[in-house]
Amino acid sequence: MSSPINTERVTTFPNAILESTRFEMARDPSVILMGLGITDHIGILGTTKGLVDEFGPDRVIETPLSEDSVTGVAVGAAMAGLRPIHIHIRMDFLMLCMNQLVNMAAKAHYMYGGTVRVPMVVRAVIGKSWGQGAQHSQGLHALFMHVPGIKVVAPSNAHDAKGCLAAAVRDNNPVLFVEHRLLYRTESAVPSADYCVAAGRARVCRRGSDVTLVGVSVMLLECLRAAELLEDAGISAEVIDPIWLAPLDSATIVESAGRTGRLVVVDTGWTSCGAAAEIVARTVETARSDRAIRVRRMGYAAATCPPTPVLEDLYYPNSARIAEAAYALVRPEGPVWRAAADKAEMAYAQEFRGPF
Amino acid sequence: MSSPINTERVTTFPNAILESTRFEMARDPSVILMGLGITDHIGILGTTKGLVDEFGPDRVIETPLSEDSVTGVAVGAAMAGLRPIHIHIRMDFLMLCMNQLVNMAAKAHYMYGGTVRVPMVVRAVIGKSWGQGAQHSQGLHALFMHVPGIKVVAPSNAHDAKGCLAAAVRDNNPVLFVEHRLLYRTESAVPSADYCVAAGRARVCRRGSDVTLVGVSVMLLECLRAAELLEDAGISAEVIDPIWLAPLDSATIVESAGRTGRLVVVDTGWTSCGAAAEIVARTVETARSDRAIRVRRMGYAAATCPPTPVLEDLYYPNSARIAEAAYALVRPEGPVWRAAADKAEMAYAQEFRGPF
Amino acid sequence: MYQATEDPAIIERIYRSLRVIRRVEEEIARLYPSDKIKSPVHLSIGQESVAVGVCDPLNGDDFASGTYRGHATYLAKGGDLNAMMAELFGKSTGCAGGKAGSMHLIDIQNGVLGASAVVGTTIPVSVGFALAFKREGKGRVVACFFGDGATEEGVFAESLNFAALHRLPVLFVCENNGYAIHAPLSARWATDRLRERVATYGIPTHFVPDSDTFVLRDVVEETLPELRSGRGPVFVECLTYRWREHVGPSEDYDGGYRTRPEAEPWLRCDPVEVAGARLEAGTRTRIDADVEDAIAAAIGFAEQSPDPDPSELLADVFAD
Amino acid sequence: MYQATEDPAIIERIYRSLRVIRRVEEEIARLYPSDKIKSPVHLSIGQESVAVGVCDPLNGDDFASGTYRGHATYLAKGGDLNAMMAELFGKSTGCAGGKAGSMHLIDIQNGVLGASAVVGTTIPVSVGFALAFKREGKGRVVACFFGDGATEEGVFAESLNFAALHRLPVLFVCENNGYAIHAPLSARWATDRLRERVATYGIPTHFVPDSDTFVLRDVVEETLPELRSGRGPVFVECLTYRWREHVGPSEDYDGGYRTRPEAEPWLRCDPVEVAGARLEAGTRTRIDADVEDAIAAAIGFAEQSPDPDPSELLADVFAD
Ligand SMILES: Cc1ncc(C[n+]2csc(CCOP(=O)(O)OP(=O)(O)O)c2C)c(N)n1
Ligand SMILES: Cc1ncc(C[n+]2csc(CCOP(=O)(O)OP(=O)(O)O)c2C)c(N)n1
Ligand SMILES: [Mg+2]
Ligand SMILES: [Mg+2]
Repeated sequence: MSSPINTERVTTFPNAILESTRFEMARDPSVILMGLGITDHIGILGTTKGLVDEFGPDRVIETPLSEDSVTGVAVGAAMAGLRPIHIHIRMDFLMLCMNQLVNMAAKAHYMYGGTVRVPMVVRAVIGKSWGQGAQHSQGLHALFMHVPGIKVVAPSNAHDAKGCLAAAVRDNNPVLFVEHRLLYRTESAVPSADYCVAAGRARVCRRGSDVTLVGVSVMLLECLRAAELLEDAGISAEVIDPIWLAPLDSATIVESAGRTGRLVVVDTGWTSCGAAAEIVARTVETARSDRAIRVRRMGYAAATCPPTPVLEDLYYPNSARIAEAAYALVRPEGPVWRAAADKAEMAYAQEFRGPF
Repeated sequence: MSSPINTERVTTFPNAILESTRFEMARDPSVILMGLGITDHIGILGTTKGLVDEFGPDRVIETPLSEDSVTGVAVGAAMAGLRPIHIHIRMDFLMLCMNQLVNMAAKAHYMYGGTVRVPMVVRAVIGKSWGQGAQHSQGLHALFMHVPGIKVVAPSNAHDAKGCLAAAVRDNNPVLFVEHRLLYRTESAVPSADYCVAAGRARVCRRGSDVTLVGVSVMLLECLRAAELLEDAGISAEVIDPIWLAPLDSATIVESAGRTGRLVVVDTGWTSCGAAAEIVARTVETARSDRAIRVRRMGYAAATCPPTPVLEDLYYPNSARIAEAAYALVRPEGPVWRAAADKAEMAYAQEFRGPF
Repeated sequence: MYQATEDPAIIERIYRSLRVIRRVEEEIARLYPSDKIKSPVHLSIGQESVAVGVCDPLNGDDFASGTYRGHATYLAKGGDLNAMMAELFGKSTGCAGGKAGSMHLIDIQNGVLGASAVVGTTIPVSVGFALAFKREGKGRVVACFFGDGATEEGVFAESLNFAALHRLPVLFVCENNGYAIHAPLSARWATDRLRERVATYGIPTHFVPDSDTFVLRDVVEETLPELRSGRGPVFVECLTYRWREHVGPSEDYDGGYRTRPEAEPWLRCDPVEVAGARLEAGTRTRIDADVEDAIAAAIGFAEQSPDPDPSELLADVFAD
Repeated sequence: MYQATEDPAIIERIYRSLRVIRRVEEEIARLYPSDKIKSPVHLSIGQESVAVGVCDPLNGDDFASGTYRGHATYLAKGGDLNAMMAELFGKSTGCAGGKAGSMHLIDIQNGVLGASAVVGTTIPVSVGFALAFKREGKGRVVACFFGDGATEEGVFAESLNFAALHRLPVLFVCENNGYAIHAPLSARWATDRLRERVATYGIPTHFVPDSDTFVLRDVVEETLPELRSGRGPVFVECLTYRWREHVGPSEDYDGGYRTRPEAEPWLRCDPVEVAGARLEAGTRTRIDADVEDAIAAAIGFAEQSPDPDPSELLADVFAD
């Protein structure tokens, strides 16, 4: 996927994160990093590589396996004026620090009457493929969208990863920064200069008139491909990247869905009480027309993630199934249509191999 | 509120829970209780009172302040054949044991290929009033509705409390049993015999034709009162108690909303990615009509709960505001209508006083 | 024993602080039935010496974290009395504009970093403040208060390890009153070897078995240079006793979980009386009068303050 | 030292167990590049003695919990080899029908209670099994395996307290290989006084500094009567060393976080060799051949087994 902004330089998703982190740390001495594995030779898949040498172990803090207390430490450090970035190699581990995130980070500014702020970033990677299974593959961002006081962002490309991370670090609130493991293989045009991708603004990535596809994180790529598949079938799909899930730019989505009359929301997470439920509910609540907007949510199957490839394959939405769902919304009476399998599989997923 | 089943005996919500617990413990020696304060003279507001004397400290286990490990202990004990009921005096504390609930309890049966089961009940009380504020008032059931493998039930009256608890204890899966503190003052007709209120079935509590009101837990009472207020304004409201949030009986709701064309879902929790979002999304996804169903979600204000009475009052939905929202859906062009304040306030809320 | 404890200025200061806390909480108990305070209150009556002994030797720009039983910590650290009373009354002039209630008192200006109603939550948060203070390099310290129950939460162990590993300036203060709500230690602790356990992290530990204000003050004062110098955290266990019920204004010796005879030894060495007895009668009378004036003024301030504006409901969900 | 370690039957059994684990994991490493195993694998090559030494004296109906690095625990406790291999291949005949992968091996029939990919998660779960066993009253015990990293999670401290408080039959086994992924103990532990800390819960502790299989076996055998009698949990710390990379089939001494010289002493006292050297050559050859046959059969079983049916995707989300 190419970035909407045309520049010469192309770089990868993890490089964009590394670059943004380095820039923010150099710019603002109050930015610190904390996490497990952030100082080793892998450096969170390259995103923290070399930073401990550059900024020292006082600012790049390798931590024990103590997610709950380290999150509390980040909250306290943030209240005291620092800007911690706390990194989790899997989003599943956030379940260990929900108390600090939900009961403290999200609430401190409000419950203390605005007398403190909690400017911290929680980076969390959603795992996928190679049988990572039940506890290393969850997209749990919806749990945080439920709680007022915490922002959630899920960039779908390197350009936005850089700009959203800068925005997150400079934000005076806790921000959950969601990274999908499969995006680490993607590249896009990324300006060398620093810039922010501001909170609360979605991007229309492709114009269309028959159906609106909203794709969260890596699912945006699948939606873009689905739009190509649909084009072959004579259906014009509009594709929207919400980028920020909280605050959510529902206006852009409502406008589009109101125009196309059909909305497919595809998440890299479960649908029940998920991001897709919120986007759908917000859309139909706001829409003013008397004509029903036909909607469809897609996400993980309503099950724990199975590692075996045959089931894992069925577990996730993909471009073919998205296209077919959109087709069915547009032509509910028509015969069932199948997307061309050979065109549906995407390079970033094919190339992915091995547990890391 | 009176129960749909007409019997002679009337009892309170906490008594119904106590009675059901005692019955299940007597019936099945594998049922055990765990929690903080379950053996003291208060006995979780009466719901565990006397049980330690009756069943002994080996089955009624007072625990340290260690929610995470005690939940893990419950999971392990359940896998090994016991049926633990783990009790939390505030739902907010569940944030300390999300790892065990989300990553283990909800997943064990599936990720272990069906070779183990986790029959456990987590009882959690939602606090309200008397300035309990930020961390003692959250309704966080939606976080669990998001995760496959865990059931969620939120009875709105003593009759269902008894029957749902029996169903939960006998269920071979983890069940989150949501109790609202304000319901502890309510009474209803409760048969002395044992019975189950089965998972996945909603109840239509009042028939109507203009608008469907769905109320979760204590909000069902507010919806019933709202229906009376609406009746005075010439609007006929149907009122549905979902009872079980997961599995959710969406068929009953979809049928009703399809018929009335208007749906107000009122939750005792936040709306973003909440139970209300799910109910709305499920309804519009399933509904087949071309005419839009007008929908409205209500729940906690999108903020942390403020303890000061003037703000707390605005924080929660109440019968007047529900009625006004429903009115606006039914008569969108008409002049704004205000519900009679004197009729709107409800006895159970007026009587409530003191933090416990 | 330190010279300081013979210093009349310090004795006066300590007595005043103890007396303020005691009388404020007695007034809260008195007012409670009026429903003017619509917030659960966890009184520390009987336990004041822990907060006062620890906070007295701290500097104004040092910090302390409290718990939901936090009136004593807040006041001992120098939190504003008017703002506290207004907060309990839910007024816009409260220390958090009515959004904290009794359980989340905060006064950043005076080094009160907040409190949590979820037991143990502020322990790592205090460590985080200490991390920031260590980087700042000015020698500021954080006193982190928590109950015996909080030590059962896993986050306590994690926080000890983190603070010791990074040699952070935290004074961990365990207010061991023997109960978590109504559950005694014996129902919750496998052994009472808490200090020994904490010491295995390389953390120096202290024990004040009666929480005598002056002894505790000396212990803390003695550790401060070490704390400020960056050698790492220190732990103090203070045995103390809660005179009133867990939450609410009353006594509960008839609850069945404890007896008045158990309380007697503690009631006899009332920390307010112990400190008061060290003052000349005139001084004490003068301080008492001052204290009453301050409390009356605070109640008046709270009563006359306006309620928050309804627009406050959605203000400060996010910081700008 | 116990008589048992001189018993040829035990030595044979132990060697066979060590050899199976070693060879199974070597085969996994060999097969890995073929992509037949689509699951992250955390090999315990070099660490086999901990699982084998602990599990050998256990009864069939005792239980053991493993971690994501759990092949050794699973096999040492008697988990079915065919079912394990099929699980790694993602087949319907796997111990969890392809829904566990390498990280969640389970075999309830043979006392393997499961494993978790979230560090520390199975510690309280094991304690829960022990609670059920105590109620059952048949003297069954649970061996709970975890790494050095897991001891940093708060749930470890909570679980020790709970198990000690209720005197539950858990044998806590810390496999201390000095690293959590690539982070050494020095980056994570304030001190190395772990056993001393555990002892403060009133839990007897043991230390096996080289994880010698036979010594460890004796230590465990000696504690079993105590564990079965209801006196409460026991803790063993076993120093050991991971020969391969944290996850995946290869070595990583060039990663920069550790050196081959650091590994040398461990490589020299290879537990498989140490046990093998105690056997007559003929016996060893026979066992080795048996082991190869069993592994070849297991791989054949896995390869020939069918994939799960697509309908399995939504099966077993809920138990009936
Ligand atoms: C995590 C958590 N669990 C349970 C509770 C309920 N609770 C409120 S206060 C309390 C007792 C805490 O005891 P301790 O830490 O000794 O403090 P004390 O009240 O004695 O001052 C409990 C269990 C809570 N607030 N938070
Ligand atoms: C709660 C949690 N935090 C972080 C991780 C990432 N992680 C996977 S294995 C591992 C190291 C654990 O070390 P240890 O317990 O010593 O076990 P070892 O791998 O050395 O056998 C870490 C940090 C995880 N899986 N779970
Ligand atoms: Mg206490
Ligand atoms: Mg290790």
